[in-house]
Amino acid sequence: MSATAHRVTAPFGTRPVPVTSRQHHGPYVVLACADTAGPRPAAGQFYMLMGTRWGGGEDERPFLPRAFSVLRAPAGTSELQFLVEDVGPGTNRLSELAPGDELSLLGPLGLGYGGPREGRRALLVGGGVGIAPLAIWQDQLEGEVGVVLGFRDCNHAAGAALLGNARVATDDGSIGHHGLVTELLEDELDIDTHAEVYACGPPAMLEAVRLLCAVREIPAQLALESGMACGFGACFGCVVPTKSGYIRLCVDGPVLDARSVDTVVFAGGGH
Amino acid sequence: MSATAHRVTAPFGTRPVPVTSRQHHGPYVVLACADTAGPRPAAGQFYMLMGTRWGGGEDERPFLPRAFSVLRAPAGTSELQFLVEDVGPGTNRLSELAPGDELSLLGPLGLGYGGPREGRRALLVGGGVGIAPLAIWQDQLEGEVGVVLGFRDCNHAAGAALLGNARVATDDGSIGHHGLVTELLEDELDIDTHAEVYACGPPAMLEAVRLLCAVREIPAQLALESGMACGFGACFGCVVPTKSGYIRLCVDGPVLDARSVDTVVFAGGGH
Amino acid sequence: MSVEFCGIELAHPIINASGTFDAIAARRVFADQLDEQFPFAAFVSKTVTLAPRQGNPPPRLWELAGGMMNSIGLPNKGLHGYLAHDLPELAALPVPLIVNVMGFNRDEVAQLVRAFAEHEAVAALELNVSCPNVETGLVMGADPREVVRLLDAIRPLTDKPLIVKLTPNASDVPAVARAAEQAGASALSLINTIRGMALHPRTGAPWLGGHSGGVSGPAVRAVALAQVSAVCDAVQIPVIGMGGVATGRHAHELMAVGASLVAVGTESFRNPAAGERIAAELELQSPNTRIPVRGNLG
Amino acid sequence: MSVEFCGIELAHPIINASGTFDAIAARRVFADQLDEQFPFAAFVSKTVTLAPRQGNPPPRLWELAGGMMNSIGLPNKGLHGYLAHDLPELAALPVPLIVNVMGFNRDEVAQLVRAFAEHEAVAALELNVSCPNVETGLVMGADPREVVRLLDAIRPLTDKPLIVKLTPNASDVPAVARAAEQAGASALSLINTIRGMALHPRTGAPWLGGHSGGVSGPAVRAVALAQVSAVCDAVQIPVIGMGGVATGRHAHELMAVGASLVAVGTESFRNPAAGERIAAELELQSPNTRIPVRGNLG
Ligand SMILES: Cc1cc2nc3c(=O)[nH]c(=O)nc-3n(C[C@H](O)[C@H](O)[C@H](O)COP(=O)(O)OP(=O)(O)OC[C@H]3O[C@@H](n4cnc5c(N)ncnc54)[C@H](O)[C@@H]3O)c2cc1C
Ligand SMILES: Cc1cc2nc3c(=O)[nH]c(=O)nc-3n(C[C@H](O)[C@H](O)[C@H](O)COP(=O)(O)OP(=O)(O)OC[C@H]3O[C@@H](n4cnc5c(N)ncnc54)[C@H](O)[C@@H]3O)c2cc1C
Ligand SMILES: Cc1cc2nc3c(=O)[nH]c(=O)nc-3n(C[C@H](O)[C@H](O)[C@H](O)COP(=O)(O)O)c2cc1C
Ligand SMILES: Cc1cc2nc3c(=O)[nH]c(=O)nc-3n(C[C@H](O)[C@H](O)[C@H](O)COP(=O)(O)O)c2cc1C
Ligand code: FES
Ligand code: FES
Repeated sequence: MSATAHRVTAPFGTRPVPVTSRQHHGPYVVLACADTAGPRPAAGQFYMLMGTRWGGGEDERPFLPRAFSVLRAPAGTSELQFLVEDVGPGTNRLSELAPGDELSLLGPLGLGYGGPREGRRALLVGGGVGIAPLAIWQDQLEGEVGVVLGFRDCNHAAGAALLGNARVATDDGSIGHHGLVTELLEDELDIDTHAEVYACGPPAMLEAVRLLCAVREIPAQLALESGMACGFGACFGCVVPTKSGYIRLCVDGPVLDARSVDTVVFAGGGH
Repeated sequence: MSATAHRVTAPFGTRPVPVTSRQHHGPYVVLACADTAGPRPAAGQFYMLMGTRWGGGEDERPFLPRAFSVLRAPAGTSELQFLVEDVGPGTNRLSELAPGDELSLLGPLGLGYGGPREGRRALLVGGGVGIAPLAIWQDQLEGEVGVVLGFRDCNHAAGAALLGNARVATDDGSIGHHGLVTELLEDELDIDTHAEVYACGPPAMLEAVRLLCAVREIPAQLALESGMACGFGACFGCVVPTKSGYIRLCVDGPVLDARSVDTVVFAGGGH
Repeated sequence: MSVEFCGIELAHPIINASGTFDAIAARRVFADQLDEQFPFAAFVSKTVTLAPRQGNPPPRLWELAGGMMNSIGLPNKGLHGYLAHDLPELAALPVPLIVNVMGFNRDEVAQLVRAFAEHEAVAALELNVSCPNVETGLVMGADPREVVRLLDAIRPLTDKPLIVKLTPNASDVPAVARAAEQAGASALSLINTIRGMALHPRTGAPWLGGHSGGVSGPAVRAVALAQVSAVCDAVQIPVIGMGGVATGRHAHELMAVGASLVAVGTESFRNPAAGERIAAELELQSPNTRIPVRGNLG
Repeated sequence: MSVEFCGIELAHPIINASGTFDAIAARRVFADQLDEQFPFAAFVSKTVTLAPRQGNPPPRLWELAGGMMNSIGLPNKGLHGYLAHDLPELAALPVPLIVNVMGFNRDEVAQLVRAFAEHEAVAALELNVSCPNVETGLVMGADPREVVRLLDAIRPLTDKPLIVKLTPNASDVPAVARAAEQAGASALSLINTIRGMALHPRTGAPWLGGHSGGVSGPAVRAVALAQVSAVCDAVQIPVIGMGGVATGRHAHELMAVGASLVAVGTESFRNPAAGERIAAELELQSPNTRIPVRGNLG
């Protein structure tokens, strides 16, 4: 990652935090909690989350904690927000949590985004639940920021309200631009090439962003996903292939410089 | 069991039923559900229960369903009531269920109580959560019935309200007779020997009842407990030693004639 | 989804695992509904031994993460009790009957096989070889040579299909499988339970009356899949896969690695009708998932 | 609760299981708090091989009922990378260092042992023998003779304690344990992961990049307890018990059947500070529970 990539170190050990609110945005749930014992995270960092009613779901899972980018960490508060899409037993349990419930949390973890280099305009590109780390990043960035977001449909596009001034694309055209978010990205880059791209989303989207930026020689920072057991470098399970071999995404990512990888589409990565 | 012991057969397979109410009686929870697909059970029969949020508790349990005597099954309704004491991960999950939640249920199972023989007076003897099968039995019995119940303390004795006209003993004397429920039983037997005793409770209590009735040559039907995996004779796990060897408590009990056993205190039995 | 297994017609590929369903007790509990909705395509009896056994002292059960452990100790009425009392009742079931037998030495197994060979109601025999040979001290099913010696002795005794049930507690299960195939086994079944132990939470003494026990249920599913896969790669004869199956997808996965039939054990304890549900779910499995390619339906 | 193990002073009996805690990465994540609150009484490194290894392709993880499965494939910097980069950092930890090594033949193991023999920072060596010997094809740790040949070759190379880490995928683990003891092992550790497999939910192809993997966590705890118990009954040398330990009671149980130390693996993934909690819980365990009676603290 670039020299500017940011890591806030974490308190050692998981800590229980109270859930303070749960809000629905289309199919997504925004879960807020009060993390009085932890530091304010950097944008792009993530936490490992676990509910107190873990286990007993599909195939008797979940057992391990689950990784979530921090969606928002309002300065001057102890609040942490996460964006959860129910895709399996872990996210299912987390989506059910309500104010008063307890959440077990480890973090902040990983390397976050680095600031735009050489006075470039920040351009945030998100797909689906991948918009999460872009919200906190928009909160922290100064000056005008471009935001283009892609969703499956109008229902999912409800998530766009979590960022400011977002241009939206949907696969089915039910709202915003009918097509791919990378088409909106091309638009933005046509207007201003002096940009640094910050992307998070499904592998196919990230790969399109990577290619597009590679061709136009635009620096891009990609927040990837991979299956994780621990989140703090202990299990060696979360590796992704890079030009310098496998790296553990939890400690050497999740934000990677687009130029460090040959592709972001690989077995076991992403959703 | 005596020839009068009663078995109502069960629909094949577990069925989901809605929880309709949850009430606290001291440390006990009375869970009611609407079992529209099942028959009315006999007193002393039991059901295997499982919540939809099973698993993930202490030691990643519960996994198997749990056995519960039916507390009450009001005639002319589809309601089933169970009395739950939170003693581990399974009862813990069940105690948390609230109206609207779903319960998975198999039953009625096992052999229930047989009616009093030779015009004897029914004398119900319960200890702790073991009062459950006595409530439905009291509902079904005709004529005057004696009820003596033992509890740890005044808090637990709140359960006595579930039966009518009960005489109560507590270990700490905080309410009712200060002493053992078997002392109340002796009282009752001193008044009327022509009795048939129906008992359910911890092994030590049942053993005391068994001995007392053996000495006085009073017929007694004891509802026992043992660890169960299936409840329908499939696993051979719930055996208890009787004079004729091991029997599966789930199909040949849980109600046993006191004369069929040498003792009810054995490894792996009861609480 | 009807299938043929060792010449036996089955309505679907889901059967019960030995010792996890007592059809006779279930008839007492569920009355006619059991036969009407019988959840398995064949019925496998609990292990029958030559002499009656009362089984291990309680406690016999222990619950664990995603499964359970048992030390039931093979209680059964013995060969003669089974023939007199159980066989007639089981012969009346709406599905073919597979009898599981175990002997503590070769001669005992031979006696059992000989006794069942002549009974028409018995469609096949399953040999439980997860026990120590009292003569050699070796677990018959953990050692390829023991299995060959056993099959050499009993294969000539019957034309009925002989299914050898393998133990997972072995260094090289495929080697045992190959040995059984070469010695004339008609089919293989696995996995039996995995050896485990638990202590009494308060006293620290062994919890199970039988001291150690066998682990089953979802907790062993990944281990079962690995062993079934390795065995299917090693032999040509049909394989009955089992271990932690709770859904049609689980059954489908065992078949995807080569199993011809799938047995359901522990899941029946959570729901006696589980076999029926699993068979229905299996039928709905997406054809995207790789389907068995081995022509091994015997 | 301070204990002595093979002549090494430890503050308590809880250590980490090899490959489940990377103290160097954890320092980057938790900064000074890691050393200040170091959760283990000794630190065991992930397996070091002679040549560097990049490990298996992803996916490397699978979650299952009460546990997980991994096919990490022993990625490591190789002996020279470890000596140059990791050893100095690990030597600075507040606890003794145990280095886990693996070779694909006896000569490789010998080179590794010789290299670490001279390093003062290394308190003991753990031999991971859960891999096939590429010369014989036999899994070294599944066969008593292989273990004896290995120890005959390397025992003379160092005075440091040699801990042999046994594989659970063997017919007769106590036999391997006895062989290791007779050939000069200072201590034994078990269990390593149990071989398992999972399929991709959509494609049906093997999920893990390494095809099969190793099961760990609470799902294996009963199996671990049975094997640790059997091994402790079979040998006099100290035993490090592991497999599914998540609480002080679990640790206590392994010690009740004879383990001198207990290693925590998978539970650290759920909480990096689990070791600290488990050690504290262990200290509170009721003396009612049977406590270790073997004088086997080396
Ligand atoms: C750094 C990072 C940040 C993330 N941020 C967010 C976020 O902000 N919001 C959000 O909603 N999600 C986020 N995710 C993804 C989130 O962690 C996953 O969606 C979650 O772990 C899924 O868990 P589950 O139990 O709900 O689903 P699972 O069933 O675990 O399914 C997830 C995927 O795992 C695979 N899978 C299926 N079964 C198994 C199994 N038994 N073992 C292993 N894999 C299996 C399948 O490919 C499946 O599609 C992030 C992930 C990472 C790594
Ligand atoms: C026929 C019958 C009727 C019953 N009726 C009622 C009733 O009306 N109301 C009621 O509250 N209860 C009733 N019970 C008892 C009830 O089934 C148990 O209390 C319940 O199963 C406990 O489950 P748990 O998970 O809460 O506790 P568990 O943790 O399962 O603990 C229960 C006991 O099991 C043992 N144990 C601990 N760990 C394990 C383990 N891993 N595996 C196996 N055993 C372990 C211990 O001895 C412990 O005291 C009845 C039982 C039977 C057999
Ligand atoms: C309670 C119980 C009793 C069992 N009894 C027998 C038996 O008598 N004979 C036998 O061959 N296997 C027996 N088994 C093993 C099962 O047939 C099966 O191999 C094992 O449980 C794995 O399948 P499952 O995970 O679906 O339960 C028994 C298993 C359980 C759980
Ligand atoms: C992700 C992972 C990686 C492991 N890597 C190693 C290793 O490099 N060397 C080794 O000897 N054991 C390794 N193990 C096995 C553990 O040390 C331990 O034996 C096993 O996980 C059982 O303990 P647990 O259930 O507490 O995890 C690994 C286990 C896991 C889960
Ligand atoms: S998730 Fe364990 S090393 Fe990254
Ligand atoms: S509980 Fe399974 S046989 Fe009684």
